[in-house]
Amino acid sequence: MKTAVIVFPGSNCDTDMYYAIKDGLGEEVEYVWHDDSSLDGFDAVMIPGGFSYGDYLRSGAIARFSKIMPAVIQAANDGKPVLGVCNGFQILLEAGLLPGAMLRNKKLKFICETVPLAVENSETIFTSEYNKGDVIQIPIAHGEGNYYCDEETLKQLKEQNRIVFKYYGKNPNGSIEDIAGIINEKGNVLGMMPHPERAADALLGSNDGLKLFQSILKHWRESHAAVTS
Amino acid sequence: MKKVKIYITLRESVLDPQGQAVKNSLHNMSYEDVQDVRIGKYIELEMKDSEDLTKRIEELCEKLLANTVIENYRYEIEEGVAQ
Amino acid sequence: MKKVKIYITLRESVLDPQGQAVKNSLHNMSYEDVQDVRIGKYIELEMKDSEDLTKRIEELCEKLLANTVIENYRYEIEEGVAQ
Amino acid sequence: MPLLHHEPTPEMIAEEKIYRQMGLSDTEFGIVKDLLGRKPNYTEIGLFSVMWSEHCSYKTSKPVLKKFPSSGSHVLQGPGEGAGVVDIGDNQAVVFKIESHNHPSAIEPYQGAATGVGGIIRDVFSMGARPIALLNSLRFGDLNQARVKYLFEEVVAGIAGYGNCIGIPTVGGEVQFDECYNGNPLVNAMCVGLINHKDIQVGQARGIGNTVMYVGASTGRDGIHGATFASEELNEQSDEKRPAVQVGDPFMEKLLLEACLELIKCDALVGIQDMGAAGLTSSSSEMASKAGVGIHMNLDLVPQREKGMTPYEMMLSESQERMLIVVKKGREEEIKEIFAKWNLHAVTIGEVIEEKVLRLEHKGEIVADVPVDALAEEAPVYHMPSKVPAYYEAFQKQPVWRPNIDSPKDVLLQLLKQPTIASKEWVYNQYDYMVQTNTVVSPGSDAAVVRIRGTKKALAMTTDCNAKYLLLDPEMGGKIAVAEATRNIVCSGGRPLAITDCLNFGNPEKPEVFWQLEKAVAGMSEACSVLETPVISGNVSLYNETNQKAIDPTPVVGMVGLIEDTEHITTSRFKQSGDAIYVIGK
Ligand SMILES: Nc1ncnc2c1ncn2[C@@H]1O[C@H](COP(=O)(O)OP(=O)(O)O)[C@@H](O)[C@H]1O
Repeated sequence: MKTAVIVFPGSNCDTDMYYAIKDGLGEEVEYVWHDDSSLDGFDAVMIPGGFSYGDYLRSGAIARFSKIMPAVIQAANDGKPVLGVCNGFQILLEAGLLPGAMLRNKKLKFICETVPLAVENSETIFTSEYNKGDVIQIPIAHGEGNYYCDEETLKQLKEQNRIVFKYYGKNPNGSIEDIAGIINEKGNVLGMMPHPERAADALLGSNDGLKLFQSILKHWRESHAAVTS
Repeated sequence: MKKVKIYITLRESVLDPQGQAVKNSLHNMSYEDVQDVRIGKYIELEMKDSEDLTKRIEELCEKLLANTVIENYRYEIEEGVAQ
Repeated sequence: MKKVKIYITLRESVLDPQGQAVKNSLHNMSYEDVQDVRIGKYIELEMKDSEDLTKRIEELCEKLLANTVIENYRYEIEEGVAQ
Repeated sequence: MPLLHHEPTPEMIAEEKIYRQMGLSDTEFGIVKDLLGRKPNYTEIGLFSVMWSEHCSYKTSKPVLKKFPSSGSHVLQGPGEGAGVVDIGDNQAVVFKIESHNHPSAIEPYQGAATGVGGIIRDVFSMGARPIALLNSLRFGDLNQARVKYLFEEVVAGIAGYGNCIGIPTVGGEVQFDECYNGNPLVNAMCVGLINHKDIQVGQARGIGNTVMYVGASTGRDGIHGATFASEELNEQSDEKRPAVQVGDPFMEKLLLEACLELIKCDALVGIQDMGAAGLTSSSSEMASKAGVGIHMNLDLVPQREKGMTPYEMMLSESQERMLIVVKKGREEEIKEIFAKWNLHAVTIGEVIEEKVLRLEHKGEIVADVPVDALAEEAPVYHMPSKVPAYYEAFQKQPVWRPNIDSPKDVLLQLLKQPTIASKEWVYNQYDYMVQTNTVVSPGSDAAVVRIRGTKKALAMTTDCNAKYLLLDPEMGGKIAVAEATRNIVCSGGRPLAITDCLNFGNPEKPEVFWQLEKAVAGMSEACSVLETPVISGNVSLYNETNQKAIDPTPVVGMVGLIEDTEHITTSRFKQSGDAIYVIGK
C-alpha cells in the first residue's frame, strides 16, 4: 500500500504521519506537495495536522484552495481512503468532503493532552481492527476542535452511523454530541480531531492509534486481493 | 479603488464561546450593563472597481471569507482613498 | 437597550499576518483585483442605556476589548431591538 | 513623524545631544566621533546606539561573562554565534540557547512572548539546526492582581500560539510567582536543535564580491529602538514607547525555517544570520566584522512593508522573521529557487567589500559609512563598581531560624496551594508538547526527554532557577541553580552536557545589583566547572526594575543532557504500591 501525506505550507504533523506509516505500519509512504496536482499511484491519502497557511481566517479555509485539493477530492470520489487529522479534518470540512464546521474550543484555549476516545463504529475501513465500544488513548492538540453541525446533519450522522469516535468521559472542546471523528456517507473519508499518528509508538506513551492504520492496510489488502484474484 | 468593508458574524443558532467569555469577564469587571456580546470579524478590502464588483465581493465572501455553515456576512462599499 | 457595534482594527503600521495570508490566497485564486486586506474584529454588545454610555463603552474598549498598543477601535450606537 | 522626515543634522545631534535620547552617553558619543574622525549623521548615530546598547554589546556584563567556563572537549561552538553547539556522537550535535523577552512582554504580553519564541528559534535554525524542542522560564508577580493575571494568561497564550503553530514541541519550563515581578515579568525562551556536524553554519560574510541577500518578511517600522528599550528600566513613560512592540507571524517563520534548512544543504551559501534585535544593523555589521570584511548595501532594495521608510528606520527596524544571508557571487538564482518553493522571496541587497566598513546607499547617496569593527567590536566596556548590599549583611547576621510545625498536614496543604508549587498543567496543556512525535517524557516530570529518531539516544532538558536563594546569597544561589538543573537531568537518565543561561537582573549601574550579578556568575561558574557543564550560550537581561525597584536576581539555567539509550529514561512518578521509597543525598 502506498500512502500520500499532503504537505501544505504550515503543516506540521506531516512527518509524524509519515513515520507512523513508515515505522509504525511498515508501509510505503511519500510526501506530496500542496502545489502538485496528481495523486495517481497512491492507495491512500492522509491530510496531516498543523496550521496550514497559519490557520489564518479560519483553520483549513485557505488550504482548501490549494492545487492538490481537486486530486484529493478525486481520490475521495474514487473510493480511496482519505484521512484528515486535526487540521486535516478542518480542511475536509472546509472542502465540503465532510459536513459541519469547526468552532473554537469552548474554553478558548489550545488543549494538548491524551484523552480517552470511544470507538462508536468499528465497521469502517478505518476502524475494523477495533471493537465497538473500545476505549482508546489518543492525544489531542488543537485550539479549534469544537465540532458543530445543524440538527438535520446531526440526525443524519447518527442514523447513518457516521460518528466514528466520541470523546469518552469528558468532552475537552465542547463539540456537539462529544463528536471526535466522523466519516462520509460512502465510508472512505474520515475526519478526526485526535491524532492517531501520535499514538503509534509505545515509547511515546500509547500505540492505540496504530490499529487505525492497520485497518486501512487490511482493507487495502482485501480489496487488492479481490481485484488481482 | 473601492474600500469594501465586510462584517462576518456567527449565525444566531451557533454558540459563541468567545462572546460568552468576554461577557463573563465584563461582568467580573462590573460592567453588568452589558447583556450580550457577539464577536465576529471585520475585514477591509481595497479592490479595483469593476462592473460586477458586488458579484465578485459576494463570491469571495462565500468561497473564502465566510463559512456559511456557521457564519453570515454583510458588506458595504465605500469610495477608497486615492493611492 | 442599545446595540453597540465596535470595530477593532490593527494600527496602520502594525503587521497584519492574517490579512497578508488572505491577500496572497486571494491572488492565487485569481482575485488580483484585491489590493489590500486588513482583518480586524467586529463586536456587537447589547447594553443597558445610561447617561455615561459612551464613556462606559470607551472604558471597556480600552480595558478589555482592544489592546491599544497595537489596535485602534471605533464604535457606533444603535437603538437596540426590544427584548 | 516630523523628526524622521526632517532628520537632525550632525551638528544638531552633537549640540542638542540628541544621542542621549537614543541611550548613548556623552562619553560614548565622543568615542564615536573619534572612531569616525567626524560627527556622525542621524543614521550613523542610530547604528551606534543600537549596537552599543547593553542588549547587543554586553558593555556592562562582558567582564562578568568572561568568568564563565565555556570550553570542553565536546563543545563545538561556544558563546559568540547564534547558539552554542555540543557534540553528542555519531556526527550529531545539539544546538541550544536561551533568550529573554521581558520588556516587550510587559507591554504587549501575547506578542512579546510570541516574538521571544520566534527569535530564539531563528537563533537555532540559523546555525543550520532543526529545532526539536522549546522550553521557557517565566516569572510573574502576585496572581491576585488583575494586571498580573492578564500578563500570565497572555504570555502563556503567546508562547503557545507561536510554538504550536510553527510545530516545535514546547516540552518544559518553569513558572514562579513573586511580588518582585509585579511590574516586570520575566519571559525567557529556550530552543534546542539537532544538527549533523557538517551542516554547522557560521554568521560570517566571507569572500569579497559575494552577494548579500535578504530573506523573509518585509521590513516595517516595528520595534524601532527595541534594543535600547530592552536595556532601560520600565516606568510610566514606557507606554510612550509602545510602537516598539512587534507582531510575530509564526506561519512566515515556519516557511523560513524549512527554506533555511534546505538552504544549508546548498554549497552556494557562505553565511547566515538572524536579524534579531537591531535587525539589519547587527546582522550585517557582525557578519562583516567576524569575517574581517565590509558590506555595501543598497537600502532601496530592502523589501519594505510601509511607504517612505528612512535609512534610519530600515536599519533599526526589528520586524520579525527575517534573515540575512551571504552567498557566492553568481549563484543567486539557485538561492531564489529554494525560497520560491516556500513562497518566499530572496532579494539581493548588497555585496561583500574589502574595506571593513558598513556602507549604506539610499536613493543614490551614501547615507552611512562606518567601520564595522567600531559597531560590532569596539563598544566601550564598563567595569561597574560593586558593593555588598546592606540587606545581605543583615541576612548574614540573622540567627538560624527553624520553623515550628504543629501540623505537617496543614503546612503541606498550604504549600501545595502556592501558585509557584501547584501543578502547572493549566500552562503546559496549552502547549503542543507532542508534535514531531519524539517527546518521551512530557512536561510534569523532572526534565523533559526527547528521543533522537533513528538512534537509541535521547536528550534530556530543563530550565531552573530559584531566585529567592539568589536574593539570600547570590553565589550560593547561583551554584544551586546549576545543581538543580543537573539533578533534573541525572534523574531523567541523562548525562549533563552543557548549559545556556539567561541573566535577569536589575539595573547594573547600582553597585548592589552589580554585586549580585558578579556573585551569581561566580557561583554558577564554579558549579559548572565542578560538574563539567560549560556555558555554551546565553543572554543577559538587565534593567529589570519597576519604579526603581529591582527584581530578585534570576539567572535562569537551561541545561541539556544526553541519554545514551532510551531504556535508561526514568520518570518521577511512583510506579506501584508496595515499592520502597528512599531518600538519597544529605
Ligand atoms: N549570560 C550569558 N552566558 C553565556 N553566553 C552569553 C550570555 N549572554 C550572551 N552570551 C553569548 O554572547 C553571544 C552574543 O550574544 P548576542 O550578540 O546578544 O546574540 P543574540 O543577539 O542572538 O543574543 C551569544 O553567543 C550568546 O550566547
